[in-house]
Amino acid sequence: MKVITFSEALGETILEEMERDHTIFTYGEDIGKQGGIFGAYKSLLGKFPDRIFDTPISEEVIYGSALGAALVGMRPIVEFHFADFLFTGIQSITLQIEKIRYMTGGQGKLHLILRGPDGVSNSAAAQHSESIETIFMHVPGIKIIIPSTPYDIKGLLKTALRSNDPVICFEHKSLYAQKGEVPEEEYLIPFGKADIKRPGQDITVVTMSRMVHESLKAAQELEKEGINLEVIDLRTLVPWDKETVIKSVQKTNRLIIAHETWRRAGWGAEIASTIQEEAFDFLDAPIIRIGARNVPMPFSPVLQNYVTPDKHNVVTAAKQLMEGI
Amino acid sequence: MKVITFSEALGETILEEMERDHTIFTYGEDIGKQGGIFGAYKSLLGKFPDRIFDTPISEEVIYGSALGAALVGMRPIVEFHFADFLFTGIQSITLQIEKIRYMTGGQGKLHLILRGPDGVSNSAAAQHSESIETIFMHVPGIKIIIPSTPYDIKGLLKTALRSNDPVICFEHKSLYAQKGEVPEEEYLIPFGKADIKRPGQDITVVTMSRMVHESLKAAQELEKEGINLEVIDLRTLVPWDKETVIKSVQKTNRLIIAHETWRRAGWGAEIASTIQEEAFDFLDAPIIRIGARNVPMPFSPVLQNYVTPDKHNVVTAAKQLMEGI
Amino acid sequence: MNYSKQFLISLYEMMQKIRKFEQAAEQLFLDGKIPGFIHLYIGEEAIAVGVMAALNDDDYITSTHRGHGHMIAKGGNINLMMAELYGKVTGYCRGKGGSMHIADFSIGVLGANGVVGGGLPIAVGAGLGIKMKGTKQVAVAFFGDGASNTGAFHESLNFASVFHLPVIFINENNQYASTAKTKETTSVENISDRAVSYNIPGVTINGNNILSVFETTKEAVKRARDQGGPTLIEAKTYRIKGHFVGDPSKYRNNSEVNKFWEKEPIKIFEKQLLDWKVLNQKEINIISLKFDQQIKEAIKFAEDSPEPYPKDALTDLFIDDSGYDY
Amino acid sequence: MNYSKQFLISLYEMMQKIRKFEQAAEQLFLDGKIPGFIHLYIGEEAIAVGVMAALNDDDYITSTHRGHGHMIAKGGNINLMMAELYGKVTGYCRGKGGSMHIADFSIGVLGANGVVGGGLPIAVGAGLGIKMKGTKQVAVAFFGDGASNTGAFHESLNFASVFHLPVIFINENNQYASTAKTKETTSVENISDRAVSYNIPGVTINGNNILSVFETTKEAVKRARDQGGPTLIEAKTYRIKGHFVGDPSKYRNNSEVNKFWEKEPIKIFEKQLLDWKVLNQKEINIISLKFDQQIKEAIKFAEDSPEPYPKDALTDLFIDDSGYDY
Ligand SMILES: Cc1ncc(C[n+]2csc(CCOP(=O)(O)OP(=O)(O)O)c2C)c(N)n1
Ligand SMILES: Cc1ncc(C[n+]2csc(CCOP(=O)(O)OP(=O)(O)O)c2C)c(N)n1
Ligand SMILES: [Mg+2]
Ligand SMILES: [Mg+2]
Repeated sequence: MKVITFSEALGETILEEMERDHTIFTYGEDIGKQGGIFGAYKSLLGKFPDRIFDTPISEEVIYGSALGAALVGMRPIVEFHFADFLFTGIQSITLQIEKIRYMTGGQGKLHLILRGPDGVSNSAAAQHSESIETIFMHVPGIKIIIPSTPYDIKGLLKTALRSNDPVICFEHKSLYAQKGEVPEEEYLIPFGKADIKRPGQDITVVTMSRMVHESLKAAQELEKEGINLEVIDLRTLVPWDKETVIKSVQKTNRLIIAHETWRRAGWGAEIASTIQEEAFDFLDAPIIRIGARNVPMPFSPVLQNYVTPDKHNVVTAAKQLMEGI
Repeated sequence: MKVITFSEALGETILEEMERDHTIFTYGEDIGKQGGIFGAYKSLLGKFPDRIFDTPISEEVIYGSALGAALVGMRPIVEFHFADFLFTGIQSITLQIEKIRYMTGGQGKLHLILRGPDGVSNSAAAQHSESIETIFMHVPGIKIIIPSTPYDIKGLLKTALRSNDPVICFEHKSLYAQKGEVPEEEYLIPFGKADIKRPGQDITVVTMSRMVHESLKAAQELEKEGINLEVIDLRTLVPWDKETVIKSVQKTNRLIIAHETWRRAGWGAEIASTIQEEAFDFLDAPIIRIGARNVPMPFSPVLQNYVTPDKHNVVTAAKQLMEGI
Repeated sequence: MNYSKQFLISLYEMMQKIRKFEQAAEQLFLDGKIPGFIHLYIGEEAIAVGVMAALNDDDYITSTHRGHGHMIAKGGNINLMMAELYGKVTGYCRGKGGSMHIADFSIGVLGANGVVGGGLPIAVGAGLGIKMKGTKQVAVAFFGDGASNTGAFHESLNFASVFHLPVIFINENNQYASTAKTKETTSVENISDRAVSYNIPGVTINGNNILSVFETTKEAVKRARDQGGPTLIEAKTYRIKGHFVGDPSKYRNNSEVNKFWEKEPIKIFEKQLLDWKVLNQKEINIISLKFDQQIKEAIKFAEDSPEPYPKDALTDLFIDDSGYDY
Repeated sequence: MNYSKQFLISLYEMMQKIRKFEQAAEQLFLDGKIPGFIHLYIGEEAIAVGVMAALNDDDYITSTHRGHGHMIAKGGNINLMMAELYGKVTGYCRGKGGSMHIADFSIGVLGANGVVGGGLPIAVGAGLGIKMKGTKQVAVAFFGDGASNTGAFHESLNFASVFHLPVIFINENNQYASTAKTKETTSVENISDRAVSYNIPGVTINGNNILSVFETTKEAVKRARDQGGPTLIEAKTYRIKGHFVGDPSKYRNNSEVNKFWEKEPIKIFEKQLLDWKVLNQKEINIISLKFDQQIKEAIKFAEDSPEPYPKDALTDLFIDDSGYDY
């Protein structure tokens, strides 16, 4: 298998699919001429200039136009620049894209994708560091994919580009340059199927995105101490793979949920609540949620590190769970 | 004590405070000339015409201007018309109001209030029925009050109007016409103090807003069958009164959380996760969360009723919990 | 008079159909048969009908909360509309939408919209999609004077202009945005003046004059189909009825309203057609009866239709809902 | 020449101060001493300095992501600014904000802003607050050409116009919005043309000519203080540097950039002052050295300052955080 970066995998997916399907086109801010602020579209530079283009800074119409374009038969991929700037046009998503099919009694195919970077990276501070996937999990009407590897982004995006429901895809800024194996032949990854990134028997860690890698690092560290983590990458949040998580918890009897977004009312709370509902008797200890402290993201690296979860939080939580027995 | 409606209590609070504090003023859509779509400001009609006024349909500047006005020393109360339309200007809240004090290292006093109706009422359908308080619980930086009675709105709003942090207040549409006792003398209700609306020993029900009343109805019904609910009205969601809930669960060993907003990733998940973390050993059964089905709100009364939680859901959940023993 | 008799009568008939539908809806709402909110198009019929007369069947529109007229004029089925107002499963949205969300994508109506300004970005997207497809269709966005103060308006017009999209923006200036007088919340006298901000043609017309609406739209549609980009048309009219049925209307007095009953578009056009001898009073009565009958049937259809099953609430969100947790 | 020598020198000095600060910041960023993003104001100094010269100390401004110049011109302390760029606890925001969020409410700077267009509603709110208080202050919103395509721009200008607020909108048209040429994303040639949409005065000026910026702003400020409502001023300039430090700048070529080094505002003003004999080359050198020294001290202050304690992350959100769960 070839080894390529996350952004190369993203670019090659879009390229392959644009060649296959002439209704696909993609637009947003700063992607056409410079390949995206974090280089997500770098490998697309110079390709399909009429179908990859830059727009004004007008998020409400950028997102809303994806809906209109889909309804007339096209397959737009819209880049949202920074997850934070979903807020500047969010009504087009939460009040329109997420509701129109339902409100109209099932009319239309909403084959559209909103995608872009999220997450903490290098002191981007409060307005450029957010992860807000939980909002789209709460407000019903869009599927959410959050790939953590080049392999996953390719397989999930391909599925999205062949489905007929709206999809939002969050790509952690720190992942674009990460490398991984990607098969030469085509493959699709279905939504709602978690990937056990590391099997283990002591504690289940449910996670996504950057925190998958932090959890794997934690698992490596803990291995030395004889604690074996099972790291489950949900990969898609709507729908999410309850079965895989429950099965794992039935085995490990201990659960950690680790995400980068704010801990309070983050999606970890949904997973935790669901698992205690459905696997109450299998839990030997309280479910531990790991997430950012409940403050806006501060600028200073010292403060940013304090607020943002990483492998240390996973290690600490795991030890706490094992001691608790 | 006099008996007045929720909207009368709201109006009288604003009036009293405007008389006391000349920096208070209030604006929004359709409040000045008609007292609000649901009559929230009915009792303010004709009062203080220069300090109560209507604006263009421009939510981003309506919400954002509250921040600017607060920073120059005024105390704006902004009405958001329908909670749904928080989405059309939400960046002014989530990216500005909620972050500016933190980002600037603690500069300024953000004495501003955003308030307005939310919730399901009479087939208002998908774009006029939402409750989205969970979003503001997730994104840090604003306090959330959600009163369920005339007494509570008055006491909580008075506290808000004398505090120096930003506050968002959600008023369920169905509450405006509800009556309740309100003392003649002045009183304040502190944030973060739940109100036990009904003491009981079998099951703790944590709830807010309209669902307080549904839970009380359920409690009445269940009383006949010998099941005794303790109904806790949190009243404020940020901060929320963990201590009162934990104390109650230590007594009842069973917990239901009931809210009207979508069940998935709603604030019930935060409460449930926290309680299983902090009172794991006191729980005799899984915590049950009650919330709307995970779809946009449908129009037809039949469908709306199916999707929206009410006392029946509380009754069913309570019976399930008692049988489970 | 360069129009065929048949064309003129079709315009008149369509306006009547809308009026009758709205009058019936109003009464049904007052009788408690229709839940939710309804916003009537009475007095504004010339705009929808005049615009739609300039479109092809495969053109697209986005509508507003005051959308019944747009829907009927674009060829909507009034039985399915009425059933939707009733929340019946036979309705356009299977009872899920109601008045504010009626849509028929198959005839190019991309939805009424409960969000003021919400339809504008969608219409722009339809225009963008058309451009990408390379077809000769156009997209029309209807929106109110109040909507012209939303951010969505500005972003949509700039976007459409920058990409030369085949979009026609129809501003229905009925002088009120809910309880607010347009003049008190809108910084320009004529909303079409805002076209300058986008370097596109902008024109203000009498929205109660159906032929003027038709001609102006025709020109804009031609320009759009010829890759000439968007146009902003402001059709001045007046909202004769309350903002919604049941509106206490404390913000204006009856004498103001009564003036406009004299200027309402059907009356004006009827007089014109009588003058021109396109129609006589008897024919007008026949038309009136015809629609009375059709509306009656629509009501019957709606009333005879079943309610949705409660569990129908859990369909229509996704095409593929496997694994989805309702 | 109707200006005092002292006044002219103060303008020149302030521009130099900003330039030197920015040059230092650029180098420090390239040296890896400053984390995050920084957006330089180099080449646009005449706007901030010209505008601020027309304001009183108790007037308000909202700034942008490219905000160092606004802050310095309004009287900001460069030690505290530099410390903030370093993320030090002595910085303006105690290390919580960084370049994009520098603010000093006590001198009327209501914040830089990382959200394009984000400052406009805040400035309008300041104007609304001033109107409610009944004082004679004004509020100024700085924003870019790119920001003029946001919904926030439109809503803000309409709102300010409708309520006759004392707000001055300063559009810094530097011909780029990040990687996009303004012409390719903005439907008007002159952004000031958009003033028509709000029935307010709009004017385009050479933003590299400081005296023209000063005079135009002075007039707008006078109008605003006299309850004459808002003004839109478009100051044309050019972003000589990349969008942020480190920008690969693939979207334009050097020859385009080099042209503008000839037109940059400090060079132009310096030549004018030399011609007018307000300053001579020696005095200019002294000024230059003075600011070199000040910047050096600012850097030293920043470098000598302590980092925040990690736990400081849990302060400054609320004034009263009792019961709050971090
Ligand atoms: C974003 C948003 N804000 C507020 C409302 C509440 N609202 C519904 S209709 C309306 C007035 C709309 O006025 P206009 O655009 O002129 O349309 P008209 O009703 O006059 O046809 C308002 C404020 C809404 N539906 N959406
Ligand atoms: C709402 C929003 N969308 C996108 C961005 C990303 N972004 C940062 S600066 C910028 C360009 C701004 O251009 P302009 O307003 O002309 O200001 P300039 O950088 O030229 O000074 C963009 C797109 C943002 N910060 N905020
Ligand atoms: Mg109107
Ligand atoms: Mg610019």
